[in-house]
Amino acid sequence: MTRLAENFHYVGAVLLFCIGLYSVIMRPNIIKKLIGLNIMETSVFFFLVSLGWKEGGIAPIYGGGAEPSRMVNPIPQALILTGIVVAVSTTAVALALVILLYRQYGTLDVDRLMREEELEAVPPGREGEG
Amino acid sequence: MSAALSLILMSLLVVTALAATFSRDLLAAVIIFSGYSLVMALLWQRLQAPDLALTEAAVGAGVTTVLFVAAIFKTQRMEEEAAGDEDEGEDGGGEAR
Amino acid sequence: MGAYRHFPILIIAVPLVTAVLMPALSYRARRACMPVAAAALASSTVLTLLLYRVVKPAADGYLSYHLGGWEPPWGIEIRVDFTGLFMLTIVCCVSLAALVYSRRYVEHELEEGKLFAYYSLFLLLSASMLGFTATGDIFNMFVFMEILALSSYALVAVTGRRDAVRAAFKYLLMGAPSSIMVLFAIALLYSVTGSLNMADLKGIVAQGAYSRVLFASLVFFVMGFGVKAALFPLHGWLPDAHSIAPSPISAMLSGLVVEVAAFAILRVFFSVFGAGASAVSGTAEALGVIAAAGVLYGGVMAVMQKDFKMMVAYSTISHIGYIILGISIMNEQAVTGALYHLLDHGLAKGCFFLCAGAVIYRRGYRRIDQLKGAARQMPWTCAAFSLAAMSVIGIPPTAGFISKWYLIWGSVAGGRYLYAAVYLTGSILAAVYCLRLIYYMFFVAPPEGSWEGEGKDAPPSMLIPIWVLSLGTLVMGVFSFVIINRLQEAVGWLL
Amino acid sequence: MKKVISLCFILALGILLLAVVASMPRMGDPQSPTNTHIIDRYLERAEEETGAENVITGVILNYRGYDTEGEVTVIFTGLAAVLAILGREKRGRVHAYPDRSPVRSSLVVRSAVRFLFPFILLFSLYTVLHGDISPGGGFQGGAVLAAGAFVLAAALGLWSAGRPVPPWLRYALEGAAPIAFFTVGVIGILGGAEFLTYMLPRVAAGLQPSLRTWMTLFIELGIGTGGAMIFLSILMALSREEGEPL
Repeated sequence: MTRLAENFHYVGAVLLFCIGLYSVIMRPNIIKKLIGLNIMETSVFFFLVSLGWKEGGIAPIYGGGAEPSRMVNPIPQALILTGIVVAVSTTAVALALVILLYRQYGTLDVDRLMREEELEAVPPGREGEG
Repeated sequence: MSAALSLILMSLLVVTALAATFSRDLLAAVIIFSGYSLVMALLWQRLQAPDLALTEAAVGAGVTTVLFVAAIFKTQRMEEEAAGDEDEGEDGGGEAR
Repeated sequence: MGAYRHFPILIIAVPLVTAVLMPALSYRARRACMPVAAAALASSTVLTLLLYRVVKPAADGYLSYHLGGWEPPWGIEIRVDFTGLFMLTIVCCVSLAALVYSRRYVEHELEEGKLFAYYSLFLLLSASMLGFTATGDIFNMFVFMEILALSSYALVAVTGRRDAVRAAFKYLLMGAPSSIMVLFAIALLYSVTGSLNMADLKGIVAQGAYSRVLFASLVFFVMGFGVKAALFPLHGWLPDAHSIAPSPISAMLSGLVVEVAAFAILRVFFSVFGAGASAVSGTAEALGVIAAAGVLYGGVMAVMQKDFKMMVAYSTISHIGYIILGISIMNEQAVTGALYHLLDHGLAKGCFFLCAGAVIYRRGYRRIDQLKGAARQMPWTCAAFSLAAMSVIGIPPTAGFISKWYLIWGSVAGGRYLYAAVYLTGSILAAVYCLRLIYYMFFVAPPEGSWEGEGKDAPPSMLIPIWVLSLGTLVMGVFSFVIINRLQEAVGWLL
Repeated sequence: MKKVISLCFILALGILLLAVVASMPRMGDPQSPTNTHIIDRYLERAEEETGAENVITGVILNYRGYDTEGEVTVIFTGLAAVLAILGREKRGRVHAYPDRSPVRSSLVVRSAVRFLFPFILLFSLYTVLHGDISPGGGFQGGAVLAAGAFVLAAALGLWSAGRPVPPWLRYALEGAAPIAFFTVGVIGILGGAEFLTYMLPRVAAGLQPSLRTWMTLFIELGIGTGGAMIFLSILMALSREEGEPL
């Protein structure tokens, strides 16, 4: 338990991860799902940043007499920079799909989309489609 | 660094995340999410990651939010009521067939 | 070594940069898009095949490329070992065939303004699979996985039809969280090892510290890649995405994308954690049960389908189960069989979807009962389909027979008789759904007016890729001795 | 039923993760694996080996340069995907404001944004060029520039935001970052070293550091402009009207 308290940053990240996952799985609205996705993603980034931190650490930038031994780990930060780009690209693609989906179905609600799917699953008269 | 301030910021994160998840107004949810990103950027700055804080503030709070807003204006602003079995959706997409 | 040294990066970078140039190219010369894309992929294929001269199935037979000249634990390494090279070859060949096939099919189906995006994404998809397979750095693997994922979401939706957009969105809603799980797994792994290089990680994991964190990391890896590989309970996105995407893309998704994810599970098991790690053996047990369930579920669902492409999609779920089951048995024969099944599956499923595409291109038929008498008009397509079907069932001279032989041999050698029975049942189910189709195509008279017509088979630019893949299953079956012993040797070093 | 299963799944995952957190090394422990395994070299030798005072820039462009190449390809893939799904916007046919409002935003907002934009531009340029000394770098600067352009778009309308960059230039610059990486990579191979090496053995020793500086700057500028243009193009495509021919 003491370790949980010491690692409270990680606990926060886990909590945010679960909130994000809840939003992705349980909220029927697509935009909500995407926000949840972003929350999940940032929670993992948060986890990684906390991982790189060191007690009494300073930002890993030379100049002004910064001692290398006190610098925090630069690797997670480099990874997250990549991760942020990935997250925003995924969001952009997802939003493009959302816009097209809304044009064609008129709804952002996944439950309704599923219902449409069931209606369409009966295929009379759509042999011609390729 | 003082743990107390981190704890406050983190509880703020959890609160904004929950608010973004449960708000019915999508635009509000997106703006709250933008606030979430800003808090996250602050926290990262405190964890000695200035590069990330800068990027998150620009990308998470800026670019992502604007993309979300653009998409919401192309679709609809309010979350639909829970789709029951006999609901009459205002758009009636499912019932039109 | 000489120039071979740079081949691994060129294999990946050339299609990648060609993809980036596509928009500009389409601006100046729209017709040149497809030939240029094909040239880029062909050069990757040639370089890959040339690598067989230097990469050997031995402990130090791999080719390691240090990007930027930084040695491995600090910099990123591309590591092409024999199993990786085998996978690279599959990716190159199947995607080249699908690209050649694309020209007629896609230019028939897509608006002209989207063609450049199609070819660009196609190249990004192939290049990312190559990078994903070849890399020796676990975070780099994630980056390429994201390129792969984003391009495949878009390619499913590229036609812009209602059902396509919905299928793509479903795919994204399962795929994006799974990517995050992989990222989390990488973070967990990093937290207790401090390294991202696979070879380095294997050494650290072997020391056995922090076993609980490592176990959680492995579970997240398996869940993440499991979604991408459409492992049985996580397969929800696959039937829609694979059956609704344009046929060459279906061939890529089914023949390669899910396979590459299965290969990633193999990589994580054997190259990152090492077969000896305690986390691996426990996870493998559970994975085996799930995969066996997937084999049966996919087979039964495939038998029940009425739509041609839907049937092939469910068959894919079944066959991914074969591969993962082979990996989870973890002995030399079974893993060799799983790797060989990657080849067989890539060729045969690619061929199936391309055949389905040819039928749709000529007639617009998708339902299985509409295929009655198809051989009257499209004998070549139907013959190629039958050959590939033999491989899917596992009838002797084909590659499918060899891989199933090894898989069953491996499960018997490992004392898992039940799994051997699962493999056999899967083959019987495959026989049911494939032979029904062959029977319909060749031996049932077509209903009035459905297949007479002008009697044209698919155009050559579609038939050639179909036949290349189809003959590939035969050639790799008859001449399996060329590679299978070396593959087994390589697996021996991997385990 | 399905909801209960999902909730149980989330809870189980959360508990698993908490158990994992409890058995992880203490956060901030200087002796934890992440702080001991391989990072000494990055922290102590990054400046001499990469020429960047900001270790993160050094890692991004040097030690893990290939990841960054992947990263810029990811955004390009994002753009290509958006274009494949929605199609490119047609000039003059995008609604002036992203929110379709026919009303212009108030004078105060417009003036404030007009006043602020040059500073945002300056800041982003500074971030790009000073990336190896202070926090920042190519992508950070590009993101700041894109965010600035988005503010302009929201207040003044999309075409005002896009006007400083003519469409043909924007289309040409979208691929700038991967192409810059590829160019530098191939120069590395031709210079007798590996892909993405900056210190080239075939170049006279005295010229090597300055060549490295120029190549780094080239890549940083590529990432910055490429990233900003891609974000702008994505916003334009998202705001495209339906039913418009491609």
